Amino acid sequence: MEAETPPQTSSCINSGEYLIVQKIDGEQSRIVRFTPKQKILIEKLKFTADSAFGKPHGLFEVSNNQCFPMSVDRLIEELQLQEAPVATSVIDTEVITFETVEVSDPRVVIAPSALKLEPEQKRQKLEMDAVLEMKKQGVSGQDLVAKLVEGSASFQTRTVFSQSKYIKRKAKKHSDRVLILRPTIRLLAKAYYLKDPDRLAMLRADQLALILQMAGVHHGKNVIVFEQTLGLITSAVIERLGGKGGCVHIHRGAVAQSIPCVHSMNYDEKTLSTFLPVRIKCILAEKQLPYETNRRPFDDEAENGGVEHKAAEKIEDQDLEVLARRNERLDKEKRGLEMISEQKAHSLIIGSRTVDPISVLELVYPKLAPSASIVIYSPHQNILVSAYDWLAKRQTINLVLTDQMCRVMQVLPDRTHPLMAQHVAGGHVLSGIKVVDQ
Amino acid sequence: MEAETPPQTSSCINSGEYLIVQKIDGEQSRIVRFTPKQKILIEKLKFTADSAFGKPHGLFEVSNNQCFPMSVDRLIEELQLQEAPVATSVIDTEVITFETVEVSDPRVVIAPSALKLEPEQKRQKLEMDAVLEMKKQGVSGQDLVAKLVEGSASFQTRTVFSQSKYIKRKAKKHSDRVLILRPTIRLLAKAYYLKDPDRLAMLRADQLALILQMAGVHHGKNVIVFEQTLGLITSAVIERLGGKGGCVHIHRGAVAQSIPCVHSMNYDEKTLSTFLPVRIKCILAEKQLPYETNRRPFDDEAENGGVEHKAAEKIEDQDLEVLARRNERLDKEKRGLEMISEQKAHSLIIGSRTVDPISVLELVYPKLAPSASIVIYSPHQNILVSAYDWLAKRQTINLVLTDQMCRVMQVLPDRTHPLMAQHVAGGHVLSGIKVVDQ
Amino acid sequence: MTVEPSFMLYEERIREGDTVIVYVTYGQMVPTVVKRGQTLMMKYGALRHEFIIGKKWGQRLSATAGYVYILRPTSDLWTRSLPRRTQILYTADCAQILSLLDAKPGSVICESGTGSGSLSHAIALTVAPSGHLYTHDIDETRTSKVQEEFQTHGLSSVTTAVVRNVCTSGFHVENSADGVFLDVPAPWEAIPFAAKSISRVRGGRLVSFSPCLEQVQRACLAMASAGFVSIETIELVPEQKKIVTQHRQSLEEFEEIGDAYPKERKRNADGELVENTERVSTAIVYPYSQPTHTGYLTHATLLPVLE
Amino acid sequence: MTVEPSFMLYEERIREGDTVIVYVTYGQMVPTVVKRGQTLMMKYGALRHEFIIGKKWGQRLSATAGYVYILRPTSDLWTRSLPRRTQILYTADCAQILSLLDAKPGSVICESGTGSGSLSHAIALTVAPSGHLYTHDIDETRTSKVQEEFQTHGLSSVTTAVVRNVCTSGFHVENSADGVFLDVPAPWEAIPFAAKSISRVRGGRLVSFSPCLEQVQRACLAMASAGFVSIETIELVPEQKKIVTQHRQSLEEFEEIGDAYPKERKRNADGELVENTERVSTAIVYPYSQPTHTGYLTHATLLPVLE
Repeated sequence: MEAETPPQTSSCINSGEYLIVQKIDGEQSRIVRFTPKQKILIEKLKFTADSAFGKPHGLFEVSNNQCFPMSVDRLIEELQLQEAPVATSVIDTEVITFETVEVSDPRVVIAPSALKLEPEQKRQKLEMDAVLEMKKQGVSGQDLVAKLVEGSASFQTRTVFSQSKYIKRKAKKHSDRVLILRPTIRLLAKAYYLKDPDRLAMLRADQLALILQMAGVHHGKNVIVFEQTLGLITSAVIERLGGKGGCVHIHRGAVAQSIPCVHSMNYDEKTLSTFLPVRIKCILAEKQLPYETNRRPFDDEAENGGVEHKAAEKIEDQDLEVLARRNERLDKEKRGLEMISEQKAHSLIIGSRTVDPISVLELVYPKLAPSASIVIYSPHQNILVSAYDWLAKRQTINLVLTDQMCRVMQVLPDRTHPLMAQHVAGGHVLSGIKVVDQ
Repeated sequence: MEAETPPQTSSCINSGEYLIVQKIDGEQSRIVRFTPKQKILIEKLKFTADSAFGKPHGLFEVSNNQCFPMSVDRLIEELQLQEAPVATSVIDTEVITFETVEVSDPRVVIAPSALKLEPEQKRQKLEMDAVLEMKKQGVSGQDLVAKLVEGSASFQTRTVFSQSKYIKRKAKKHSDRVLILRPTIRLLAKAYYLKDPDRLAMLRADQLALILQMAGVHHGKNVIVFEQTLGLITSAVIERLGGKGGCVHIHRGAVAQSIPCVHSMNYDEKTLSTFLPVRIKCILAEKQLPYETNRRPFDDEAENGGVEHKAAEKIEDQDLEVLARRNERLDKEKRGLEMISEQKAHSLIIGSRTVDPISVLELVYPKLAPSASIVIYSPHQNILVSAYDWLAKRQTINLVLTDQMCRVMQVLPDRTHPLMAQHVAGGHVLSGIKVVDQ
Repeated sequence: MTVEPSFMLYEERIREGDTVIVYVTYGQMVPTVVKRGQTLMMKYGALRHEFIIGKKWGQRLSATAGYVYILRPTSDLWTRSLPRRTQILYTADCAQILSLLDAKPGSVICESGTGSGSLSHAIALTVAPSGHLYTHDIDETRTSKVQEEFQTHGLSSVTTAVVRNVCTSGFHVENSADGVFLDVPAPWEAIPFAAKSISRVRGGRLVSFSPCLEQVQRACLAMASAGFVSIETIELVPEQKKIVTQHRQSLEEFEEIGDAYPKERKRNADGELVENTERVSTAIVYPYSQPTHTGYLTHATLLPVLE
Repeated sequence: MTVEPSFMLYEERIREGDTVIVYVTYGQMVPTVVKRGQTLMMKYGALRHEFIIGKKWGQRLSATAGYVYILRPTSDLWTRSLPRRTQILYTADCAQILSLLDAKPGSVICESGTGSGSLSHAIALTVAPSGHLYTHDIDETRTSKVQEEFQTHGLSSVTTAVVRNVCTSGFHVENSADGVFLDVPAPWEAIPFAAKSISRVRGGRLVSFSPCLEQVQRACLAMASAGFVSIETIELVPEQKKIVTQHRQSLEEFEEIGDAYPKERKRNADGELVENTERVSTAIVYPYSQPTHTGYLTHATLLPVLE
C-alpha cells in the first residue's frame, strides 16, 4: 500500500487558482483563473478577484465590485420565504402560460401578429430605467427585488401563487449571490458543454462519466487517450489515476495544446506525473523522435482556440529552464511510448471529432495488453458503426454501442415535470474488450 | 358537402368480424376473426366465438368456455376494493424489491448461485396443482383469487401495502375478464408490434401516428404508399381517407398480399373504394400490364407470412366471379396509375424494411404533385441519411429527420415512475416537401 | 357556382381567398390569405399577392430579396406557422392525440381548450366531412379567432366553437362524442363531464394532456372513478436531427492540417495546398437545445353501456 | 513476500486466488476465484482451474464444449456478472453516481444501502488507495457478503461495511465524508444524517437514487432544509444498439426475390440463383425490450461551513 495522500484541507481561495464561478439560479458557469487586480464577470455581475483571496470556497454576495462570504443559512431562509406560498396545492392557469414563455422552440416562427409585447413585459420596460438607476447607486439585489415588488402596479391583484412566482423571477434576474468553487471534472464538463459543444465534440458530462467507467480507469492503470475534447477526457483520466499509472495523451504538433481542461484543474505535481504527452509523429514512426529545434510547434490551434487559457509554453532555446522542461517532456514521452510498445496499456479511450477512430485503432490496438478495454466516443453514429466492424473483424468481444438520454427534472410542489427544453446534443459510446488466441 | 355517413350505431359482434381480444391487465392483444364454432384463446383463457355473437363489444367474463357481457361498474368496484389500501402513503422496502423482480434486463446473467427459487415462488409452485384442479372444476377467476389469498400461509403477516400488491398480482394471473373490441388502427399497430416487430419494420404506433400527420392524410387526398409493414400504413391511410381520394398501394406480384392490417379492419365497400393496389411491374414499366393468365402469382410470401389471415383470392380462370374481381382490380390499378402519371398525388409514404427508399423515390418522386409531402420511415438511420442526400439534391424543402422516444408512465399513489422496461425498438422518420422552379 | 376556399380542396393552382404558407426557410414560414391588391412584407422582401394567384401550389416565386415557396396548407404546416396566442400543441403531440382518439372521418370529437387552434385544425381536417368537432374555451377571443379561421379554411361546416368552462358546465353535446380531448389545468374536474359527453351506445375515447405529473395523478384517479378502462399515461420526446458531412481524417492528416475550419483547404508544412479529407454524411442532433418535455398524454376508453 | 490478489494489481498473468471473469458470450459471464483442484462447470462445458493459472489475462481457453475468454475484472464486468442478491445498480447509473459524487482517489464516501455491492465496488476502486468507503446496510447478510468480496478482491483496506440503519442512527463517520450516496426507500429520513457525515471544512456532495417521483419530491425538500445547494434531479435512459447488415434492395430485386430470409440466395423466376443484394452496416436498437427507467438521481452540494 502507498502512503495516504493528505486530505485537501485547504478550502481557501489562492491567487493563481482556476475557479468555477456561478450565479445562484444562473444559467452560466465560468472557469476563471483568479489573478490579482482581475475583474471577474458573470452574467452582468462584476467583482475583483482580490476580494476573494483567502476566503473559503463557497457562497458569496457581491456588492460594490467586491465579493463577501455569505452564510448558506441566510440563503436558505430567503429561499424558503419565497417558496412558502408555492408549497400549497393551488393550481391556476398561470402555470401553463408561464411555461410557454420559457420554452424556446426554434421550430416556431413567431409571426408578426404575435410580436406584440406581453402586458408584463411592457410594465417591466417602463421600470427598467429605475432599476438601472438603483443598481448604479449600489442597491443590493435583495433590496432591488423588494423595491420592484413594492412598486409593481399589478402585484396586489395577483394570486398568492403567481405572487411567489413573480418574486422568484425577479430574484433570479437581480440576484447578486455567486458560488465560487474549486473546479471538478463534472463542473468543467458542464461549463464547456454549454459554452461550445462543437469544440467539445458534443461530449456531455453524463457520457464522460460512462466512458471512464467502461474504460475501467482507476489508480495505477495505464490508459492511452486520443481525444479532441479540449483535454476533458485526459484530465478526467489523470484525476482518476491519482498519481500512479499513466495517461498517454496522443497529441498533434510538438507540445500538447488546446487542453484547457487539464490546466484548470490545479493538479499538483504528483497527480500530473501520470500525464504522458506523446506526439502523433512518434506514434506514426513507432519510436521517439528528437525535437526539431529550429521549428516552432504548430500553433494555429491556439489561434482558433477561443478558450480562456492556453499552454503556457514558449520555446526559447537559450533558456535553461525551457531545456529542462523539454527534457522532462522527452522523459515522459519515453515512458508513454514504452507503455505502448511493451503492451502495458489496460485501456484505450478515443474521443474524436474529425479523426477517424480506425486510424487510431490501426496504430494502437495491436499494442494493447490483452483484456484491455476499448472505449470510443463520437458524435457520429456512422463513424462508430465502421469502428465496430473494424473491431469485430479482430475478434474484439463484449462489443456494444450505447447512447443515453439525460434529462433534468423540475421538482416543485404541484409542478413536477422534466425540463421543457434542454441541451440534448451528444454522442455515442462504443466499447469492447481485446482478447488473444494463443 | 357530401351526404353524412351514418354513424356506426351497431356495436354488436357479428360472425365473420375481426376483433381485438385482450385480458384486463393482460400483456397480449390478439386479432381474431370470430367465426362460428371457433375457440378463442387468450393468455390461457378459452371461450367459443359463438357465445359473443349478438352481444355488444366491450367487457366480458369468461366461465365454462363461454363469455358473458359484464358491467364495467362491477369491474371498477372490484378494482377500487383492491386499490384502496394502496392509496395510503405507506412506503416500505417491498416496493423496490418487488420491482426488481419485474425488470427483465437481458444484459444480466443470473449466475447459478442466484438461481434458487424465491420463497414465494416455492409456495406458488406447491399451490399450482390445486389451482389447476379448481380451474378444471370451473371456479371463476375471482373466486380463485379469494381462495388463494385465503390459503396463502404468509398472507396474515404481510403489511397492508404488500397485501394489496399480492391480491393484485394474483388477480392479474387468474383474471377471467376480457375486452372484445372492434379493431382500430392504434390497437392493431400495438398488437402486431408486440407480436413481431421485425415483420412490421419495428414501426411503433406513435411513429405511425406521426407519419400520417406529416403526410397530411385527410379525406379526399391522393396518397402513394410503398410499405413493408403488413399493410398497417396502407390501412391507416385508407381509414383516414374515409371513402374519398386514393391510396395507391404499390405491391409485389400479381395481387397485394401479406396485408393483414387492411383485412382485419372490417372496412365497408365505400371505405375500401380508395384502396388502389398497383403492381411494382406496372410502376417499373410506367404503364398497366395485362395479367399473365397462365402463371400463378408469387405466393412465397403467403408461406412465410406467419400471419393469421391472408388474401382470400384464389385464381381459377374458369370462375366468372374471379374474372369480375380481376376486372375490378384492373380498374382500380388503372385509377392508381393515372393518379401517378397525371401528377395528382399529394403525398408519398414509404415504410420500408429491405427496399432502399431511393429506389422508390427514383420512380415516384418525379410524378408527385408540387407541394406534395414526402414521408419515409425506416428502422435504419443510415438508409434515411442516403435518402436525405437524394432529396436534398432535388431541392426538396422542409427536410427533417426525427426520432421519438415514447415511454409509458406507471401512475400509482406513491409509486409514480416510467415503466422499468418496455419495448423500445423503433425507427426514424424523414419528411420533406416537393417544390418546383418554373 | 363558385366554390369557397378550403383546406380540403386540392386544386392544382392557387385562387384568391386561398390560405397559402409562404415558406422562406425551415424556421421561417408565414401563413397568408391571398387577396388582390395586398402585398406580403417579409424579412426577405416583398411579394405582391397578384403574383401568387394562378400559380401552382409548391411553386418557387421571387420576392424582392430572394426566393420563397408557396405551399399548400397542411395540418403540420398550419401548426408550425400559426400565430401563437397561447401554449401550442406541436405536430408530434397532435399526431399522437389524433391516434389516441381513434379519430377518422365521421368521428364526433369534443375538445377543450381551444387555445391556439393548432389541434382544432388537425381534428377538424381528420373528422371531415361527416364528423364534427366541438371545441370549447373559456376565452371568447380564442373561440371567435378559431371560428374565423375555420371560416377562411372551409372547415365551418364540421366545427362548432363554444365559449364554455367544461370543468364547471360540461360539454356542448352529451351522449354523442366518440372522443374527448382535455388540455385544461384541472382535468379531473372535467372528466365526469367528458364521460357524459361520450356516446353511450358506441362508447368512446378520452385523452388528457398535462405538463405536470401531479395533474396526471389526479386525472388517472378521476378517470377510474368515472368508469374509464385501459387507462394509460405516455410521454413523447421527439428528437430532431439534421444531416451534415463529417470528416474521416487519418491521424497523419490531422497532424498535418489540424481540425480547424474543415471547409477550407489548408497549406501543409511545405506550403502545398492539401486536399480535403474524406467525408461521410451523418445525422447529428440539431438544434443542440430542443424541447424535452411538452406534457404527459393520459388516455382511456369508455366502453359502450349495456342496455 | 507474497502479494495478496487484488482488483488493483495489474499483473500480466493469472495467479491462484485471482478473481477472473469467464466470458462465454455477451450475455453470459461468470466470476470465479481461481483455486487449484477446482473445476468450473458452465452451460458450455467444464474448465479446470489448473488450466487457467499462469495464462495471460484476456486469453482464449478451450472448455470441454467451446471457447471462453478469461477477463481481468473491472468495475463494469463485476457489475454485470455479480451474483444478484437484490436490486442492482447498473453501469450507467454507477458511472453517473461516481461523477456526481466527484469521487476520485482520496475521497471519503459513505454509501447506504450496500445491496448487491455493485456500486460499492465501483466506489472502492475509485477512491483507493488513499480514500475510504463506508458502506451501510440494515441487512447483515449483505454487509458480510460484500466484506468477504472486498477481502477476496484486495479492497479491504479502503472499505468498511457496517450494519446500520442510516435513517434512524446516521452514518458510521461524522464530519469527514466528501460524498454520501443514498439508495434507501425513505431518503428524506437519512438526509439530515448525510449532512452531518460530510466534512464541515471541505464540504461535500450528496446523491440520492429513487425509483419513484414521490420519493424525489420529499428528498428535494429535505435537502433544501438540511442546507444543501445546487439541488438537481436527473434521469438517465441508456439505449443499447447492435450493428447489423442491412439490405438495400432495389424495387426490381424485391419484385424478383421478395424480402424473406435474406441470408439465403434465392432462385428467380427462371430458376437461376440470384445474388444477395447490396448490404450496409447499420445500428438498430437491440434488444427490442430494454430497461427504460431505473431511478432518478438527485444530487446536491453542501458548502464548507464558515468558521
